[in-house]
Amino acid sequence: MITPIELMLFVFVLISAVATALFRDVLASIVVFAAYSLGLAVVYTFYRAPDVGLTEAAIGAGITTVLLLLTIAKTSRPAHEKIFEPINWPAVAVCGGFALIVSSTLFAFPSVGDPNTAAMTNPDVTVYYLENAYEETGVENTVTAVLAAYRGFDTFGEAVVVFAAGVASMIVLGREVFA
Amino acid sequence: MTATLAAIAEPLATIPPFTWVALAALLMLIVPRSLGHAIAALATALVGVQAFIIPTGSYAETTFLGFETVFMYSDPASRLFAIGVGIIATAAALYSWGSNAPKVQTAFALSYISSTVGVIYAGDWLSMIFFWELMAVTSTALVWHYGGDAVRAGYRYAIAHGIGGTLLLGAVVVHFASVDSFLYAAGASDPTGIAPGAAALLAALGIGVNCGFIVLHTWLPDTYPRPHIAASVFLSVFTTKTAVLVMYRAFPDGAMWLAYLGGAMAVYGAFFALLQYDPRRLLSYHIQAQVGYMLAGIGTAALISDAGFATAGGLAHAFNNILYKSLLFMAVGVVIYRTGEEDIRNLGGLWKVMPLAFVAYLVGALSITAVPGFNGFISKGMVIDAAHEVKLFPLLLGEDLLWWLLILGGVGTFMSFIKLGYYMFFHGSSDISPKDATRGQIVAMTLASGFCLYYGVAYGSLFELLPHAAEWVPDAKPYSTGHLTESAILLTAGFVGFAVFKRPLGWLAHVMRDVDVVTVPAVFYTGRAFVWGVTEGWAAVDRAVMSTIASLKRLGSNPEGTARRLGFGTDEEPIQLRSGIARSMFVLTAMVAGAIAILLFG
Amino acid sequence: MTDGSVLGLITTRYAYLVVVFVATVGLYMMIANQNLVKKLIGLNMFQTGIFLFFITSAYVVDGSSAIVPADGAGGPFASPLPQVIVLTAIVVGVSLTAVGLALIIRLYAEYGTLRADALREVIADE
Amino acid sequence: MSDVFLPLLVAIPIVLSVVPLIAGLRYERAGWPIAFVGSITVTAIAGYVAVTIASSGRLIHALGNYPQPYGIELVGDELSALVALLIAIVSLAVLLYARTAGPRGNAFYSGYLLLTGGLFGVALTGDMFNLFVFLEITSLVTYALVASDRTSGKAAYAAFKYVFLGTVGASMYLLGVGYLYVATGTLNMRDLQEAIASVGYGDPIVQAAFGFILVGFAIKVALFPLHTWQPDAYTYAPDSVSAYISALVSTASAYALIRITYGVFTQSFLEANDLIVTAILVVASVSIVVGSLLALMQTEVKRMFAYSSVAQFGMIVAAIGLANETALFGAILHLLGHGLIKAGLFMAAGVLATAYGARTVTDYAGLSRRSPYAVGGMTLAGIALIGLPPSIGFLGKWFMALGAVEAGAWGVAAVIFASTMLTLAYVFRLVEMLYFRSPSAARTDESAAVEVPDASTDGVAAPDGGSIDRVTVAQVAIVVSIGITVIALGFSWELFADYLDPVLGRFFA
Repeated sequence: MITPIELMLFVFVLISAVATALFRDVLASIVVFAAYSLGLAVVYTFYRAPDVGLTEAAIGAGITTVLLLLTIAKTSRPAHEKIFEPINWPAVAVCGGFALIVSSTLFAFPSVGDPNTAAMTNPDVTVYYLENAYEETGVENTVTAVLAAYRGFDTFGEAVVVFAAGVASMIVLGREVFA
Repeated sequence: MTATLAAIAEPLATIPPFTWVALAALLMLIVPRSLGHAIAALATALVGVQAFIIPTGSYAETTFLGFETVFMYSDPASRLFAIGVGIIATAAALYSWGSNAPKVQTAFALSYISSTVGVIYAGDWLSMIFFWELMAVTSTALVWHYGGDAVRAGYRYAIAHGIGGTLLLGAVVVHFASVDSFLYAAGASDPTGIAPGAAALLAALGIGVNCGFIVLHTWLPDTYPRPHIAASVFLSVFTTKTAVLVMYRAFPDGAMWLAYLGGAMAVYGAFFALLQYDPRRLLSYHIQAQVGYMLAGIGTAALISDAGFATAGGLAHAFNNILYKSLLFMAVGVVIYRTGEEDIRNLGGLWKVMPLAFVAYLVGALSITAVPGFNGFISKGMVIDAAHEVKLFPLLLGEDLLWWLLILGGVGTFMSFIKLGYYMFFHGSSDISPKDATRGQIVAMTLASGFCLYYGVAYGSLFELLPHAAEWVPDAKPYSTGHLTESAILLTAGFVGFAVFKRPLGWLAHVMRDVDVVTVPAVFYTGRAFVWGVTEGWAAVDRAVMSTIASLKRLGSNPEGTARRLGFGTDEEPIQLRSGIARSMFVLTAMVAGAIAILLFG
Repeated sequence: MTDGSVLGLITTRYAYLVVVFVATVGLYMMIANQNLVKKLIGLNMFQTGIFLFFITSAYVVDGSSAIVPADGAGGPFASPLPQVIVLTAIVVGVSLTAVGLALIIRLYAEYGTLRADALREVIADE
Repeated sequence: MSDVFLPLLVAIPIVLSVVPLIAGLRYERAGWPIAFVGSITVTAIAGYVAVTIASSGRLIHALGNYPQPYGIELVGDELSALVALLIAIVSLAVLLYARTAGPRGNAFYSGYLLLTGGLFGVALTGDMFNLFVFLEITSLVTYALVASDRTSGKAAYAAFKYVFLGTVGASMYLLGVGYLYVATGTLNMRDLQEAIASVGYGDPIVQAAFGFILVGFAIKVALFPLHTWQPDAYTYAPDSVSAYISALVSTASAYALIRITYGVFTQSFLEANDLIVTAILVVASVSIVVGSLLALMQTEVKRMFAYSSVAQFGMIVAAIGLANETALFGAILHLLGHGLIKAGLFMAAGVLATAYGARTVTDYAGLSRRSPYAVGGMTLAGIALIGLPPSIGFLGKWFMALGAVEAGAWGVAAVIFASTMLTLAYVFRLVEMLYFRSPSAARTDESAAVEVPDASTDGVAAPDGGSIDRVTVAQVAIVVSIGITVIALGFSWELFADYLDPVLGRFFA
């Protein structure tokens, strides 16, 4: 069952998400989106993923917001009289349909926090990591062990993505931006 | 001695003949011209020799593209055609040598022969269609190589054969789907033909393009007059006659529509031939007419009790046609080669200065017009005899419509060859004095003429090559009084017809000079020419087809213009369904929802 | 364990519903908002929905985060694998955002607008 | 031991990609030689791997010595080896082409190497999430390369649109992977195959996962109506980039779709969900027809080729949906063949655009006389695109059509046939222009004739017999050799059939 903390967090996340979509002013939108990211970071931490929460706070709420603000500074922030965007009803309809259909798959899902799901009990993956990570890698934090050792190749890829983003920006904008 | 012979014969009986010819085509590119042509003649002659050596049955069975295929399927029909190709390809190679044909052209011609032989010996639909498409490519290359006008014509030729080939390919695929095998004789001792239904329809249309069915024939007179004279000799015989063979493979038991369509082609082709003044174009229309006889023979098999005889007649006519039609193209080619003139009204009186070309022409003309003593008499007589027994739509004298069509076509053929000979060789006196044929051309024409005469006189040796020979040979009497009388009447009618209609013909031909330029008005005047029995109905069909082809061509060459006329896109921005991010995401969202809904609730 | 009714869905799989909702809002933003920057925010939001999905799948009620001491005591633990995936995916996401923003700057320099509809008009006229 | 070459294929280009940037601080032209060395090396390795697999079966490399399903593994089987070889060869060809054609700059060569490494990663990885990472690496670099022509705003907009569709596509894929993880708890492909079978093919989570993954890849391979990013991207990208991405990026995604459909979900899943198969066939068929029709309508040559890709990938997806061995064999052949053909066509278009400023069909009038070799290569590739025998295009279409007939999907066979006719029409339209029109005739012929862009006015090509400036012999040679290769491969079906037999055997066990 849902706990009051979860309820509060989720309500906050939902409201900030909708507000991000509806605020007409881009700056306001960015700020609310930063708040949304922070909210999510807290949710992650509550869901026993402190590393992810920290990363989300730093990257999602931090770097992304800075990048967005920089872009606004380099381009323009059109002035608006109205506070909210008009609602695009066809978009609402198709998104609503999407949401309903995807939600209908959730009937087959395990409850939130159920310890007996396929994912949690897979002896070769989750259970194996939890039981053997320390022995094999010497790290107490299993997340770090998986990140650095078992799935080190993903982490290598992650580094490559960051490098690629740098190269991509250079190609797109020309070198002078970074010079 | 016998052992040596057997040692030679064994590879000849097992290695598919098209390999020699393909090899010769490659050699042609590196050796000197004369040596190359000698090799070419030998390789093609070997095809004819091999035809006698390969015993009946299936050989060179293998898997190709993952299916059981037979590269060497020898039955009376394939043997007959292989002999014909052997003789004429050899003659044509010599003719090329004697006509200053560049060696690259002859190399293309050899690759074309090679794929033709591949089709002839194919024992299954898959290898057949493979060589069939290869034929289209190599023959296009042969046309193209000449450059100039031939290039545009070759382009249209390629499109026609591309479409035909694709239709036939469709037929083959459908056939496979219903029979689950590509072999001609899948699960049966005798070939059963193409599967009925969609496969048969597609096959009829696809093969029909190559056969020159009326309305599918336009490529034929368009292409053959244009390339090098030696190239025309190759082209004139192999594509259309191979198509007849494949038609026989598809419908071994004949079909009513095939018989009557053949009859109609005989008349249509002969009529249009009559109007031509370009000698090679005239001959090209005769290809259509003659193919008409062959198809009539093959088709008639379904209509009469003596089916084997009708089939044999159709195939025999194809064989004879290979011989005399190439002879005619050679003779006419010599005239063009020496005079550079392609309008027969500007010629005349040449028989004195070019006696050899004249004699060759005469032999060819007498063969095609079925004069007794020449091979055309034998086989055309067989087809007409078979039609004599058909009693579906009796007209005058108790003879069937089919019979009358064939007779009418025969008269028309005769008239047009009198016309061609008259204009080229008589018709006033010659004011030019070109040389006669070259040595190579003489050898080639002698070879072809010799066989025309041989099979006209020693018809027994032709009969024994034909399928179902045992069933009908004992009753076949080509030189019976009845046949000779029939022939005499036919020939007289031809002479009288030419004498009477020479002037109106000239007028008609004047207003219908070039089919390409004035097809539509030609069709209009055709409507007036009731004399010739051409009905307005044909004209309407021809017009409709012509305009369809024209509009298809327009669509193909300027599709965006067509789209604009239909209301899509503008000049500035051609139609391209360019949507922005928002619409793309909208569609995407809907697609995801749709896919999952289908998976969950499907 | 799981309840097939709609009420059961809401009470026991609420976090997944939030995932769907957030992702849908992201999609909506990409469709309906004309400002390119906001579209990009929508893209981000769509991705965060997926991150939440993975984190939820790793969560165990009354468990602790996946820091297992040497003696293996404690537990139950949250599953480490989805958390690793999200860590990587967050970095991938911000990289994409950076490239997208670079492109926005290029487009603005070229056409002087950030509105998708105006941009399409200008490009079509070009 | 040969399996260590698998990670090398991925790592060498990626590690090398750092070098041009560093070397670029001192040497302005360091990029190309470095990329060339990398490209040659990986081509040799890819060739060696392909040969090794033929003799000793598939190679599996557990990264960091953590076996599956604990760690990530790279799998080199017959299929991935062929795709890797295609990537290596086309990369090398494009690199040789790009030496003079540009785009210049060390950042471009860094991007090029990253893209190559990323594509190898997609081809070789045996892990679902790792596939996502490599897909994103390739996408990210592709976005940038599309926009690498800094003078074109249209290119930037095309790239921006591609960012959205590409990222959402990848995210859909990731969501699908998440669903699979919830259902099974594992991410390794070989492990998942068994896990999904035990969960059941009718499980809603598994079904939804397939839906997400399918649509994700449908975007990446540009299936109609999700293709909207593709024509703009291919048209406005620089010529070298168009050649590279049209040949490889969608190809890698289609490969991944094949691998996941048959290696993870398996044929039994498709059999259990026949309605989605029908949906795939319908959408793919529409894609084939609409793509071909739109290609026929275009005046701009690169855009014509772009729409042609929509049709070709439609065919490949249709063949995937047909779920029989013949069709899939055809799909793989067509995948490889299409990669080569499109690389050749786009490079040929690039040569003609560089030399004569010719970018529209009308501009192509009579170019065969001025540039016989490049046009010859283009024509050969065009013939292969139509699928005339003998050519690799014929083999692919033939087996796909045959597979359709075997599966009783007459509609698909008919659509492939119709598309062949349309392809014939638009390729022959080009051929006719190139060979049979004189430039002046074409101008007066079509009122909508577009003036030659500025490119040709700055000093190239006098109207008659002008020489080709700025186009090197190497570029023309590459176009010609690709043309010859795609025709020559038409004789190779038995080779491919033997080579692919083990992997097809595994897919259709």
